[in-house]
Amino acid sequence: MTVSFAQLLQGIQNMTPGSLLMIAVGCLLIYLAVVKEYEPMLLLPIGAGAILANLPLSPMIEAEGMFTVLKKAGVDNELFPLLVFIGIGAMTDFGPLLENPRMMLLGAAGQFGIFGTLMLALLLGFDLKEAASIGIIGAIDGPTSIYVSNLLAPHMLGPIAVTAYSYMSLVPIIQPPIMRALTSRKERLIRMPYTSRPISRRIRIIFPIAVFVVVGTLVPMATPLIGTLMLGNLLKESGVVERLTKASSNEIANIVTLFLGLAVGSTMQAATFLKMQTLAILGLGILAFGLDTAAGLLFAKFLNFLSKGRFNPLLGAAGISAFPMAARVVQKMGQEEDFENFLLMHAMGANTAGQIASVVAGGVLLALLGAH
Amino acid sequence: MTVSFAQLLQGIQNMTPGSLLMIAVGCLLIYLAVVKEYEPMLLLPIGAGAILANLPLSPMIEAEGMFTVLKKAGVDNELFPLLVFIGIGAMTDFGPLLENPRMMLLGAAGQFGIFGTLMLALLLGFDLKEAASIGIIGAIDGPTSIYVSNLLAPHMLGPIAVTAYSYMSLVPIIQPPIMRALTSRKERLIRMPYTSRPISRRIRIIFPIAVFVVVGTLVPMATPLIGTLMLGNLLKESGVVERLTKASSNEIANIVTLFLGLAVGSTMQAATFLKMQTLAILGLGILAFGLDTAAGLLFAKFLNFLSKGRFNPLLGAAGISAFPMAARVVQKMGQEEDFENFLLMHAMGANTAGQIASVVAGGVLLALLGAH
Amino acid sequence: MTVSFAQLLQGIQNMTPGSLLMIAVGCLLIYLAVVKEYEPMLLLPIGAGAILANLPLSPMIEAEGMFTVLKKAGVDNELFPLLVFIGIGAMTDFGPLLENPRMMLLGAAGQFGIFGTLMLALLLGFDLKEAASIGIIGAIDGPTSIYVSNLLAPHMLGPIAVTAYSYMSLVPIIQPPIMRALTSRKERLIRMPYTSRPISRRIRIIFPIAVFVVVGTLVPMATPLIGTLMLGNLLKESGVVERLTKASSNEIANIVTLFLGLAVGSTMQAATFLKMQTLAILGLGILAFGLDTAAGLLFAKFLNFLSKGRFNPLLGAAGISAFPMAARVVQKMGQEEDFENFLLMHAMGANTAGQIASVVAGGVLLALLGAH
Amino acid sequence: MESLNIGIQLTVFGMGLVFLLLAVMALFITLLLRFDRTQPPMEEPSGPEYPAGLDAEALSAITIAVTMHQALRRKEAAPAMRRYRPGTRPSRWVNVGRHLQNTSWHPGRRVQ
Amino acid sequence: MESLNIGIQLTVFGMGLVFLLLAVMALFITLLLRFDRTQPPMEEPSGPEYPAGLDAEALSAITIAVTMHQALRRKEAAPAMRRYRPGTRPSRWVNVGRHLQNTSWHPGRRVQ
Amino acid sequence: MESLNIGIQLTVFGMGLVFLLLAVMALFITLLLRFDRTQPPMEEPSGPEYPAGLDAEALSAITIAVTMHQALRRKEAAPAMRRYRPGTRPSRWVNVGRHLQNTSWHPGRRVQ
Ligand code: NA
Ligand code: NA
Ligand code: NA
Repeated sequence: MTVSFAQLLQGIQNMTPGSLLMIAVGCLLIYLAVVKEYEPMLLLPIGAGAILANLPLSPMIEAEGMFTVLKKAGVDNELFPLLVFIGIGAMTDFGPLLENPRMMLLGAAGQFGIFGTLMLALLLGFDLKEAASIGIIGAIDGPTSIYVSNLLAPHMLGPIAVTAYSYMSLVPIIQPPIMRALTSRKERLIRMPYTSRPISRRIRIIFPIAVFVVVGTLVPMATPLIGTLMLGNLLKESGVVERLTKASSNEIANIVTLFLGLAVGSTMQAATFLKMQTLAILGLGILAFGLDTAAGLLFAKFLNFLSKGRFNPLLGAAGISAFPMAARVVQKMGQEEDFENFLLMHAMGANTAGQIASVVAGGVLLALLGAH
Repeated sequence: MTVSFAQLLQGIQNMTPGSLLMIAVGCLLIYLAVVKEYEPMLLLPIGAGAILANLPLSPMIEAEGMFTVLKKAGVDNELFPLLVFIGIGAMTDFGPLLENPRMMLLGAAGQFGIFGTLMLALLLGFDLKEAASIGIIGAIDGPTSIYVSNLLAPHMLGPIAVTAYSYMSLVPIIQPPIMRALTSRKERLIRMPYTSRPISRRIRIIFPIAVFVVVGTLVPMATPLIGTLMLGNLLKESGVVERLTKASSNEIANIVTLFLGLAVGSTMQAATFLKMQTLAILGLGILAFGLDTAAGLLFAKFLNFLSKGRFNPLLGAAGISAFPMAARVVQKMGQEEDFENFLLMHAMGANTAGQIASVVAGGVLLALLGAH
Repeated sequence: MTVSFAQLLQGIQNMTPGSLLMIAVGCLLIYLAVVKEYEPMLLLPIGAGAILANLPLSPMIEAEGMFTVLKKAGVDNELFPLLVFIGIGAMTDFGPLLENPRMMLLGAAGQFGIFGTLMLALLLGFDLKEAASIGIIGAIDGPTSIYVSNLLAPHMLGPIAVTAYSYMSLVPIIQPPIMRALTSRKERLIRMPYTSRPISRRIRIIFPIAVFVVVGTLVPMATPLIGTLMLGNLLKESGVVERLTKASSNEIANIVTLFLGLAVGSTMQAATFLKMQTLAILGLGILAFGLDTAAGLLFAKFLNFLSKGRFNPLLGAAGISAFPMAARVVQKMGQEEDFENFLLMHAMGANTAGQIASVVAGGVLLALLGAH
Repeated sequence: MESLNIGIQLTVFGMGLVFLLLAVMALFITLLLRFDRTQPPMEEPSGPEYPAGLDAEALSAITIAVTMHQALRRKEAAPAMRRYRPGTRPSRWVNVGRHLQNTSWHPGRRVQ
Repeated sequence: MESLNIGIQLTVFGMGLVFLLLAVMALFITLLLRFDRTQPPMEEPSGPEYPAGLDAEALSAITIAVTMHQALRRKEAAPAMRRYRPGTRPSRWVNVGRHLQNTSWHPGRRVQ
Repeated sequence: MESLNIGIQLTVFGMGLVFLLLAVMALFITLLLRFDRTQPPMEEPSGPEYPAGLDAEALSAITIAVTMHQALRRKEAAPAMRRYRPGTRPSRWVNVGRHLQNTSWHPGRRVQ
């Protein structure tokens, strides 16, 4: 056996333009995460994962490599997104929604982007499962997007996750022009009385259980998504398992977020990422966000019509799951017109409804496509 | 391809009376956990797991479902109960036992319920492994029950774990009548001098190592149980690895408890749970608790006889592993007769002896049945 | 079926002199960890793991045993050492090195022990992969040693890990005599001006990315080691993902350290550990530490010669990855000669360079041996 | 067009189902709230028990220390992961807003 | 009855073995304690070092803050998982009990 | 000797490569630092904001409480895992050392 420098040049020899480009994409994601603070908890690990996976001959993505191990441990079997949902549930306060149950419907309207985008993707020639995976970006919900696209079109997991997380931070930029375009000043001035009512602990505990029993029975494919979200909320609201609540929303959430980001990033390899598809996904993704907002606004205008002018249509924009960005956008725009208009608590209700609705819509999509 | 509502009714069509009943059982467990505060750390996840697993066509228990993944990761291979033992060991102070080594024997006597119940279960027609699994409820120790029953009769894991954890909270209700019945007022009035002696760090460190070497050599099947319990205690008493101690008793314990509860809950499916068996287990389980208490008391009376009336027989009831409930029951009952009778430290010694003895008895049972 | 005491004596019957000796070795490691405080975070779990694995018929190391499960989950696939590297990276401040980049070269010189020891091991008759595994002890870096030796010679993992961690605590004893022997008083008196310059956040963030791109491209086998180390540092320096940084350096690091220690300890079984080999490894290991120190000092003397007497050769001893012990040894020895000589910040730079260089050298070694 | 046809079907069924499910939940909560009307008024949560013999100054010093510790912890947490997301707890500002909204008479101000 | 026979065998062997093992441990501890009798008396653990120049009032304010923080942490923990399970640390009450138990002379009280 | 031959080859190639890689990094950092020279001076990090109306005494009491809490936490941590390894943060002693090193004139002292 002799040692030669030739074997040390393999790395450079195996560097391709594609992998160089992917490394640049990884750097871009890290830039967005660090400088623009776009969802850094996810985009930073995704970016780092993409770079490390695209280094020439990277052992990280070999059969026993760290990223492969993490991907098998929690992405392929959907464990990580579901654990993230337990954490989200343990951090969410459904109080404003329970105080104001009709806000539920706004959450439903805010899912139109999923189906609208799905239609467009079908027209662009994507096959059904791919189109549904692109549509799910309209859930505006990272773990839901990962969960659904990994089941329907795992080869598109990378671009879809990146699109979902990147745009989520753009909500305060994407929504306002649409909101201004679709509502009149008079509508934006509508005030809505808000009376806080105490929600008993009993209701707070029954609510998550009832939700996963009802949704799980009607749409079995939604059980994992809604079940874990509501399980986390049940842990929190029960008040007797603080240690489990803390473990879910801290230790588990942090560890899993890191691993999930790295594993998702490692799926972004030149061969699957550098396609026209990816550009299409980026374009359709932003469209999905817009459609969600528009549908929510129009539905809220309809509610305003039904209630004879006593429902502020701005609230429609809050029916998506980008929490709490969407609710804040609504409050801010309402205040621009009338400094004393106070829509925040209503918007919070719609916003948490959007979270539930996103998860439900994800399950419905899986059920309709008969995925398994 | 066409979409039809028919496929959306599958959930309702697959709802069976059995699964409805199991969902009700899950709700009952959550009620016990939240309202009655019966071991909520375990019963709440078990209840939620049972509901989510029994929803029609639940994807959570499919081959790649979250509960299946968790069950494979830590229940089938017994990892989770052993990790819980490391945490318990890291939280236990064997000081009172080291100050008073003869209390060890009370711990041994408190395991009679295991074997007494085993005999009864054999007579009721259970086969040997099933009978032993039911008997292990008499260890009054959650992780031991899960560990042993999962090795001997995995199909009975659900009801056994639920029984063990549910009754554990009932110790303050089950024990007192038996204690009153089996001891005279004069016996309950016996005072026992207590002299605290400093236990050196050296002894505290040698103790766990010696225990797992001796027990592990004599009963190899007990090595995992006693080894992990004492490993946790070694970490704590060493005083040089606070970070590992904290990780064991906090992060690992919390995360594993949640996962263990969910996985155990998911084994509670109508087909295996809704049997007369389960009622038998519930009945035999409470009997096991009673037999443990009675045997402990009678043995303590024997010690009292040997020591010519200087050993308070109430201490016998503390020789089980329900820590620190059993010790407190003893103290409280002693005080009822004589407000200044101070049995707590003695009872603590017997109680930690009960913890060790439970684990030892679990290993002995496995060894006797030649389980592997 | 009848029960007999015979089956209960199996434990004692299967006790061999070898396993007794290994239990003694485990106790010795615990003694070193607890009383001497030699890297207790690793040596205590390794010692406990060794004892529990060598108890007769120990179920812990059977196919489904806890140690086997942990070993498969994180040692065989190298996950655990890499996760430890993320934690180390998240705790390391490369500031002093960035302020003083030429210290990098000292880190390189401090790796000579790896190759010097490799040569000696070859001469002693070890085969190439074994010799390289022994040499890697000269990286003076626990996770690197575990990573490399597990890939090249898994049967020697136990003694190599134990040697690496045991000697690491001996750095303050091993280095000073060599430092005194190889430097003159006049050299030790050399003062070096230190000007702190602010390192911008931008550079602190670009640095880890650049390192793993450059090293990963040139030596693909080094990607996992350097990638995870620098990933951890990137998380820390980004300043936007405190929760992930904390998870890496606390929860993940603690949990993984415990599991890694136990799993490594469990590989120390009589058949593979009690060989003349192990003694050779212990001897060669200490030699590796000495060669590292000597090479570092000689290279620093060479730099001193180049800079015409303005470079203190003591700094050469800091170019190893035993952080921060080596840097402190240098500072202390400098002060012994001249109380106001302040070498610490320079030594810190060399020391962090040693950390990077160790990881790089590990990758280079793997590349040269064509391991896969 | 076949694919458009499927897309429309999916949209109709999908959005219908999502609306249906959320409407069921809204209805359910409404019923639950009505059913729960009989609940006793929520008690004021009793404050933490202070050790006896503490005067107001000592209490305030302690409160400040604890508050600062909390503030530090909160800063440490990344925005996306705060225990209570900003806005979910009524802040002073929110309370003022609630008050203004719920008071019908604003002297000298336009009321719609 | 075959099964009763096996049950009795298991009980006899099992309980015998459990008693044997725990008796061995008890014996072992007893020997260990005797052997360890030569140990030096345990030193009083030295308290935390306070920064110089603190008077009693400042110290007490600090102590109270720390105590309250601990109390908060303890409340946060679920009962089943407290670091030290209640009762394992001698409380004031426990100490009084110990004192009473260990003092042989109780005026006006029955002593057995 | 074959094995010695291989050993020497490995050493030459290996050490060469390690030196090369670290030299590349050193060069890279040097360039980066030069390139970054244009950066604006780092601002003083602004201290934590204290609630209004706190006088110096209250502040010091709080600071002491927080310091002690930190000290406790630090003691809890094993040496190998402290957040900032000892010495990576400039201590008072370090700062004195820096000052001495960077001041060229030491009256009455040997200067080399
Ligand atoms: Na949504
Ligand atoms: Na027991
Ligand atoms: Na090194």
